Amino acid sequence: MNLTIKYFGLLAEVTQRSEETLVFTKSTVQHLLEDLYSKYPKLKEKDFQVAQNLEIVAKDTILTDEEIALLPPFSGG
Amino acid sequence: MNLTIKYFGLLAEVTQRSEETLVFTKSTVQHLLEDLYSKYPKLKEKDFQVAQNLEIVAKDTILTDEEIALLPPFSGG
Amino acid sequence: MKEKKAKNVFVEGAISAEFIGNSIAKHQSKTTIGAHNIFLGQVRADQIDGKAITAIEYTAHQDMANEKFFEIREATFVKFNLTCMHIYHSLGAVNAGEICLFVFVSSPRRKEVFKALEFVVEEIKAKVPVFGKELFEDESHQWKVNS
Amino acid sequence: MKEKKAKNVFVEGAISAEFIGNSIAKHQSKTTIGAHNIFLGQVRADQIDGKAITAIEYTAHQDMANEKFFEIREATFVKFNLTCMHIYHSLGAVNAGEICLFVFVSSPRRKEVFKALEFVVEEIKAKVPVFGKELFEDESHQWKVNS
Repeated sequence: MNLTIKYFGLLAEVTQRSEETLVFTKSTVQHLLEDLYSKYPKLKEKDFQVAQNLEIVAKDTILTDEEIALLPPFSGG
Repeated sequence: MNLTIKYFGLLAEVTQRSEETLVFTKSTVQHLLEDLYSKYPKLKEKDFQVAQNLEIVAKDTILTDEEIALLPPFSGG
Repeated sequence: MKEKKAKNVFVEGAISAEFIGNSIAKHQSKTTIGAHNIFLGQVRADQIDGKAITAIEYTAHQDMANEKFFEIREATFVKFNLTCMHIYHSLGAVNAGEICLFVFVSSPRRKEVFKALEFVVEEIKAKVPVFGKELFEDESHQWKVNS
Repeated sequence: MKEKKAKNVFVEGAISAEFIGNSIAKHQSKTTIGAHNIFLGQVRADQIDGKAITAIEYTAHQDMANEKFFEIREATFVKFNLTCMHIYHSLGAVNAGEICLFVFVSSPRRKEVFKALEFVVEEIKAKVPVFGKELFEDESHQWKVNS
């Protein structure tokens, strides 16, 4: 499947991009994160949540082919 | 002593005045109220507090020769 | 008489939205402030026995009220970590839809402003001798009772 | 994708005091309202390691943030008896002293607005993906953490 991955705030600094598209064959958010940690080792030190299709999801969530967003701690207001 | 008595809100309607000066010889707020009830019988039906020199006082408070105010329930804001 | 330190909180007639906007603008040079909280009391056109309220006419024991506003102000600064506080209350007629009470508190932190603002507004309602005369469209009236 | 009902809460740059004043003025035709409560978030010029914050640059996951603002709005109307509610949040740079968040709730009764406003502001802080980059006078930066 084709996954669009978006990086926000501090995480976009770590990955040096705000968005990328990956072709991905495994099934869960956790699997995806393992791949991303290999690609961006510094990501592993950072605190963040994962949203799939605009909703925060747990690590064992099955990936659909929708948008994945990596969100550092919120600091609005 | 000379007492200045001020009436506010609904009470000024009952007494038909906003202020009057009385020469008074007895000692407590309660004594004063008894005199005022004789003068303005409808006052007795009304809910109010008494302030002496800008502070709410109890009925057994000794009168000084300062201002007395009759205050109906507050409805600011 | 005690020393008078209280300033006059009362303004004649309604408090305009523009006045409130200007008051907010004046706080933008105070860069230790992180949170403002503003309460506005607005006159409702309540229907009572089929008649609408068109305005409230406010009177007050002004000297006592200003003393009480001052005491509330002092107590609030002791209880809460505020940078500044402003209170304005109308006297005279305020039409339905117009603003009669403007309370403005500011602090470095938001938790403080929420607690402080509610405290100030409840204290005003309970302790300040202000009296509202509700005027109806047929020129009759009744005296407002706070709930 | 779920049906998009959320409107855009974001405004580019700071929220002006004049905008807030105008927003208040627009509510004066709503004569069932008795109480307004307004929260304003303002950027502080905090000193960190001897350097002052000059601005915060806000970014957001805008689609998700607008969804969350909408969910917060819906939940607030269910929980509290409100006449209306408005939320505006800045994107991009907001200088120290300027306003980055404007939350405005109105109700017939004051008790409702106090509870509702604090609920909305805390929900925004907890649930809306907005990110503040604190810019210092020497052009370094750090990422804001809400407390």
